[in-house]
Amino acid sequence: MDFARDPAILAFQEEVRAVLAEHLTTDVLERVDATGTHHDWGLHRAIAARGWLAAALPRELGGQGRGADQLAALFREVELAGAPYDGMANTMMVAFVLGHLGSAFQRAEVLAPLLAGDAIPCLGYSEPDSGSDVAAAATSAVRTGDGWTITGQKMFTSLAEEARWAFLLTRTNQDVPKHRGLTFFLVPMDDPRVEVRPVRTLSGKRTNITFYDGVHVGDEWRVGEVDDGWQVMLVALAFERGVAGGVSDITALYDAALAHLRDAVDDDGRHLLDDPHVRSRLVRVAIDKEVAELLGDRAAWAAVNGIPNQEGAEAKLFGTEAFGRAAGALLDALGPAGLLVHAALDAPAGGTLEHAYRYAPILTTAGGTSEIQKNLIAERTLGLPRRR
Amino acid sequence: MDFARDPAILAFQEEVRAVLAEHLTTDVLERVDATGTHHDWGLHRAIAARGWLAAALPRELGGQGRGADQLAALFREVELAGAPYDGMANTMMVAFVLGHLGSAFQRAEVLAPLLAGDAIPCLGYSEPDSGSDVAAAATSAVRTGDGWTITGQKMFTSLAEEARWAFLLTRTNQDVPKHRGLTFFLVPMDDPRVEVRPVRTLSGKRTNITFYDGVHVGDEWRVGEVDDGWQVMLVALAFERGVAGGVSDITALYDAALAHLRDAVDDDGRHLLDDPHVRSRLVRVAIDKEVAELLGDRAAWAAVNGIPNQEGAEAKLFGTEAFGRAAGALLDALGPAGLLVHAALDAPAGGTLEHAYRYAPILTTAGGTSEIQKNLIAERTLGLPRRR
Amino acid sequence: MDLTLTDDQAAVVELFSSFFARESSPAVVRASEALGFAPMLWARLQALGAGAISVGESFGGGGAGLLDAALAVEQAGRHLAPVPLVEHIVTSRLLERVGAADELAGVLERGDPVSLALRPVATTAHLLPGGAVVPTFAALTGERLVLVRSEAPGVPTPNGSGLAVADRSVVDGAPLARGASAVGAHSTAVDEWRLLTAAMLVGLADAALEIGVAYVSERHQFGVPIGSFQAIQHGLAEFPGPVSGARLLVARAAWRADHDENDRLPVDASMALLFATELARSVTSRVLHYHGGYGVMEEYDIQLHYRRARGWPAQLGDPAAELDRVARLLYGPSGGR
Amino acid sequence: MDLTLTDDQAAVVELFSSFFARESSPAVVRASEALGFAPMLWARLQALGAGAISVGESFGGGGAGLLDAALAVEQAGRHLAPVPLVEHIVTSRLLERVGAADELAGVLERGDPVSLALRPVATTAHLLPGGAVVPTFAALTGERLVLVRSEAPGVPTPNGSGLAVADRSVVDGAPLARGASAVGAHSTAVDEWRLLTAAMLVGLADAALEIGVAYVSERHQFGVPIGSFQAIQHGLAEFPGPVSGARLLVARAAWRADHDENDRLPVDASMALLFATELARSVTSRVLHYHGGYGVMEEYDIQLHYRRARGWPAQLGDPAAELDRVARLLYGPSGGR
Repeated sequence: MDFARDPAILAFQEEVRAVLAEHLTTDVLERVDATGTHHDWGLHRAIAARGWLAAALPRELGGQGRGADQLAALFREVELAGAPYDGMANTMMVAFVLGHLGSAFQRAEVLAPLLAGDAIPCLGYSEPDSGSDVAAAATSAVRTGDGWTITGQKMFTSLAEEARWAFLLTRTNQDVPKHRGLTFFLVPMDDPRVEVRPVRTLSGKRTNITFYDGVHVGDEWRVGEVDDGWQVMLVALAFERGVAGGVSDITALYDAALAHLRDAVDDDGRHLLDDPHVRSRLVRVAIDKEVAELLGDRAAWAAVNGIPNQEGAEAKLFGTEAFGRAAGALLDALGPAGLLVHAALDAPAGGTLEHAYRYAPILTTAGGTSEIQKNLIAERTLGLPRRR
Repeated sequence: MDFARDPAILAFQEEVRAVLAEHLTTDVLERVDATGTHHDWGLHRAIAARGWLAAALPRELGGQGRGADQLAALFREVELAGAPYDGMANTMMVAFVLGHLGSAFQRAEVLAPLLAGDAIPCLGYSEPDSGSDVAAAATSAVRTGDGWTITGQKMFTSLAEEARWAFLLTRTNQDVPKHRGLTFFLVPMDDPRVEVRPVRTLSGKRTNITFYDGVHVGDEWRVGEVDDGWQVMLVALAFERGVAGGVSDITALYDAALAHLRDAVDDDGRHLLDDPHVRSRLVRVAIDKEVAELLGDRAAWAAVNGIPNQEGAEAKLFGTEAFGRAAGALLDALGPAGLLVHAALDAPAGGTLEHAYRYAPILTTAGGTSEIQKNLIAERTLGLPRRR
Repeated sequence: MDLTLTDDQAAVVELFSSFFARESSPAVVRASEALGFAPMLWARLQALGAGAISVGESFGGGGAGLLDAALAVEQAGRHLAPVPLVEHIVTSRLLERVGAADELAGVLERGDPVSLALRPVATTAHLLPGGAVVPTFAALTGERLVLVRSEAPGVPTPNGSGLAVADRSVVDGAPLARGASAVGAHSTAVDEWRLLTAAMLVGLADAALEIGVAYVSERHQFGVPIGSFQAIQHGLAEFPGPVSGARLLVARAAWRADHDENDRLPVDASMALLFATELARSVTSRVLHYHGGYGVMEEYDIQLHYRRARGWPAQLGDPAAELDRVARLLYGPSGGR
Repeated sequence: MDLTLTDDQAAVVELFSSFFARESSPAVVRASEALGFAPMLWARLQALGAGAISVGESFGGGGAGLLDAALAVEQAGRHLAPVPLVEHIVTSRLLERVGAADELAGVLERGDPVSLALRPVATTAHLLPGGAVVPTFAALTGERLVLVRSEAPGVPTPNGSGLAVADRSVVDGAPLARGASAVGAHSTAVDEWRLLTAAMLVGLADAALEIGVAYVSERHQFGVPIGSFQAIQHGLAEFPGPVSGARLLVARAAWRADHDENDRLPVDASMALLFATELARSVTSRVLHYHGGYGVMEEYDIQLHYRRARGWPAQLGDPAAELDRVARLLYGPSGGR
């Protein structure tokens, strides 16, 4: 065992931080806050310019062939910096899939502009009646002429307002078990039969409902084989292996809370950091933060070394649940001032803790709910009997 | 709404406390502690002499016709005093059943000595393979001649070492759904084909495994109709309605902890009650105690007034889980001295808190596990869809 | 103990239950988020005499006690009513308590909401509950209890719970009482605020639980309602007991105060507030989570409850301070603090 | 970060895993409950050189660091080994640290276990770990570090965790060091105790989880294994992550200490102990509960784990004091305490 940081990773982190320092300006953050759109073209192109959008792609497929540990380091830095990175994550994932499964047409028409940072995709998985049960997707794709006609509705299509294509999960076969009748398409978002309806969420983040009202696409927009969408999904999941989303958020939260509390006083002039309750809560969060980081590192290490580890389920479950506990506990420490949002002039820590409380529920849901993680751990790590 | 204590109940509590003050001596408590047998004949007969073993039986059946609120008060006092009361509880329950369903023979041969305090019963429900699933009982009773031959094994037959009869759940029909093939018997414990094997538990309490190796009993020992044991069980449960077991234990624990902590100092002479962690824990327990008491009172009130309230499931679930939290939290406050058991000379609070930690798991299991209570609440209080 | 509602109590519950269901719909709550106040709802509530419900009859009030007030505001809490009803009730009672008859008469006559600074104030009442909209509020400054009348800013300090909090100056306040009696009267008013806010939170928690049960019974995944999964059933089954327990804590505390057992109020009120706060936060966060992605969509109601479960009690301060307070009251001061 | 065990580390794990599985069976643990000590197990452990594993080679020890020690004692914890191995390791290292070469040589030669008073002592080391059986122990009294040799009472103070704790006088102790270096050396030894006890608790928790999985997979109710109920699955699925996390906290802390990052040890050790303590208590209590009535029967093993998860860390004191300590180390002293 060796807990020394890999110099290559440390150097990569430095690079990432330098890019963030240059491009993640206050203006960018304020615009993200105002619009709820977690994407910035300037930052995105700067990342593209360094080839990082292809970081996960093997070299032989034109990528940088970076391992899960380097990817995890990349996502960690953007999370810690509070950078908007949904566009980057979507792009990397779709690029990973297209690199592995895309046709020559798709590599030229889609992968190239994606990697150049000129376009981003959005992900069309969830539907009104299929969330955790993603394989139940009902959006239909029907063969018409030399192509397909797509009709349906997708939920939580984040960045649809900026994306050039939706990476869309559709049903092409009703007559087989649900996992076997799925097909992926790339659907141009500028098609007049695509409608994007914005949805504001609790944390101020924007997502969308997208409607596909008989959108016609040629067969060249199909990704993977017909009815083989579940395999495409598995390739997409392979990209995420070892990169457990959201495990660094608790670090950012702790750092922000501590920075604020070091000097904060209550109405009576008492230092909050003298309060034993506040101290205990901070220590508990500090410990959870260490554990979340270690589990995140372990997930990346396991992925690099080909060790099956439930795709970071344990790290995600722990880190995101711990974030929720931390957000509540730390916000309490602020007393009435904890009510104030970022827009209030004297919001403690610029409203970070208040925002965390509204952001926490997204973390335990997006990318697989805590219940889904527990099902997975019960089945794969523990080998418990089939669920009833 | 009226939160005044009922004078009749206050007076009854006074009576109970007077009996306990007279009969619950240090000797009794030490013997209970040494043997693990939660029964004392002296105390039991004193309770019998006041007719309280028939407290729950309607007057027309020769009882005192006390309501659930009075029964709850009785159990509350014995719990608070730390009195051994399993014999009393078993007796009252079986007496309640026999009062309602017993034959003339059973009333003369069993009910009379039970109510006189001359004999106690033990309860034979659980088996190795039927715990929460009590209706799966496999101990068989087979008609032989003018009676029945009983063969099987019962778990957790507490007080079998003192009991004259086992109130035994048996299977008399294999060919019907499991709830419909059960029959109850009273089985004399002095039968040579009954074996009692002692079992020591975590808290030092004794229970038993009992074996029935072809015990022959006449048909006059059958309670209720053949194959109708589930209905007998429901009558037994009706006795418990409104009397949620274990809800007063947290009160006794809090009182003992506070009495000790008021003066306790650590190795460095610091008052434990000055420690903010200790104070917070005590307050949390104090609040849980109030809630447990109120829920217990509500269950009794609901039973008296014929309001369905899940037989105290909510009170039991809350009170017993809160006891577990309290035992752990308060024991921590004692530091290393919290290791010491009652037998150690300088055990803090006479080892009460340490014992509570070992006793807590019984509370959340006996009388229906927390999971069973939650199933019940999910189904009846919340009306959630049928479980999968 | 008899938990049967008297006819009068049942009437209070029925009245406010149907009133708030009608007048404080989710649409009304949403429309009031920016201001934290629904003027029309307040006007109708005044027409009902609700603001004076627990003021003595000799002062023109309803003469009801804290228990009736608790029953009423539980319904307000259930429907997230965006009005400073709790503040108004306890401040009105405070005016009565210090014998400020003229001021109370003025309040009753004008019909505007009044509020109360929950913490002692130097010159500015920080984040006064209802501060964005109330023209009148009471505050304890030094050992003086004052009543301030000044123009409300009409804009709350931006906050995440849709509350009408705002900073207000107390410098021009008219003295109502001073010394120990002022401090004691203010302290009792804040205790009543604790208790009635706990009642609001009970209503909120119960409503959130109902929303949760309805959602998981209806939402299907994997071909079945998600409410048929045992993990979700057990997650929700933890709550009915505590919701009833919180309601009983509140009701008994109010009953005791109404029956001149006022020495119990400080402990009772803090306990009720602590328990109801943790419960409301726990219920809302679990139910929101069981909504999956829908939980964070603004158009679903549960996020309204989630944010208010956090915000209402935060107006007083860190709940842990309540732990310290109860400890001080029950066990005496500690060496530490 | 590379979590692959080196060949040496893998050998340590393999050696102690099979050793304790063989020599510290549940029967051995049960038979040792009254004394809290298994002399035969200790003798075999000494024969293996385990006690000196982390003592420098120049002193005749194994020259391994804290990480190897942690890997070894995790296996001891997994099998609830009734020997004061952690105390022995950290006290031996303490003797080495203060340069008490003769005393350390004596300890290594005699082969008896040695222990350490975890808290500063006036005249009596209260509830000394292993105090019922160790002839030798170190203690900090005033600013003097002393080594006490005296007859062990052979009977523990009656306790609920099967521990060999007993009170021991320190008045005839031989001084080893004094002043700041004595205090510092003792403090480091106690930190190492925290860390290795955390390692024991990781082993205990992992074993308890295994017991739980095996039990619920085998136990049938309502016609199915109870481990097929989602509520139970989710109850157990919470733990693998934290068990791994606790193990990583311990390993990283030990690795850092072995790599001369000793300034981190106090915080790292307290954090590891706190996390592992809460985890071990939570796992054992849930798994015991999932045993239903069988959980409280002495013949089922899980109650052995349940009681030790409580007892081992309690030898140091209230875990909340560790919270205070970490806060002091990370944030400086507080006004309060």
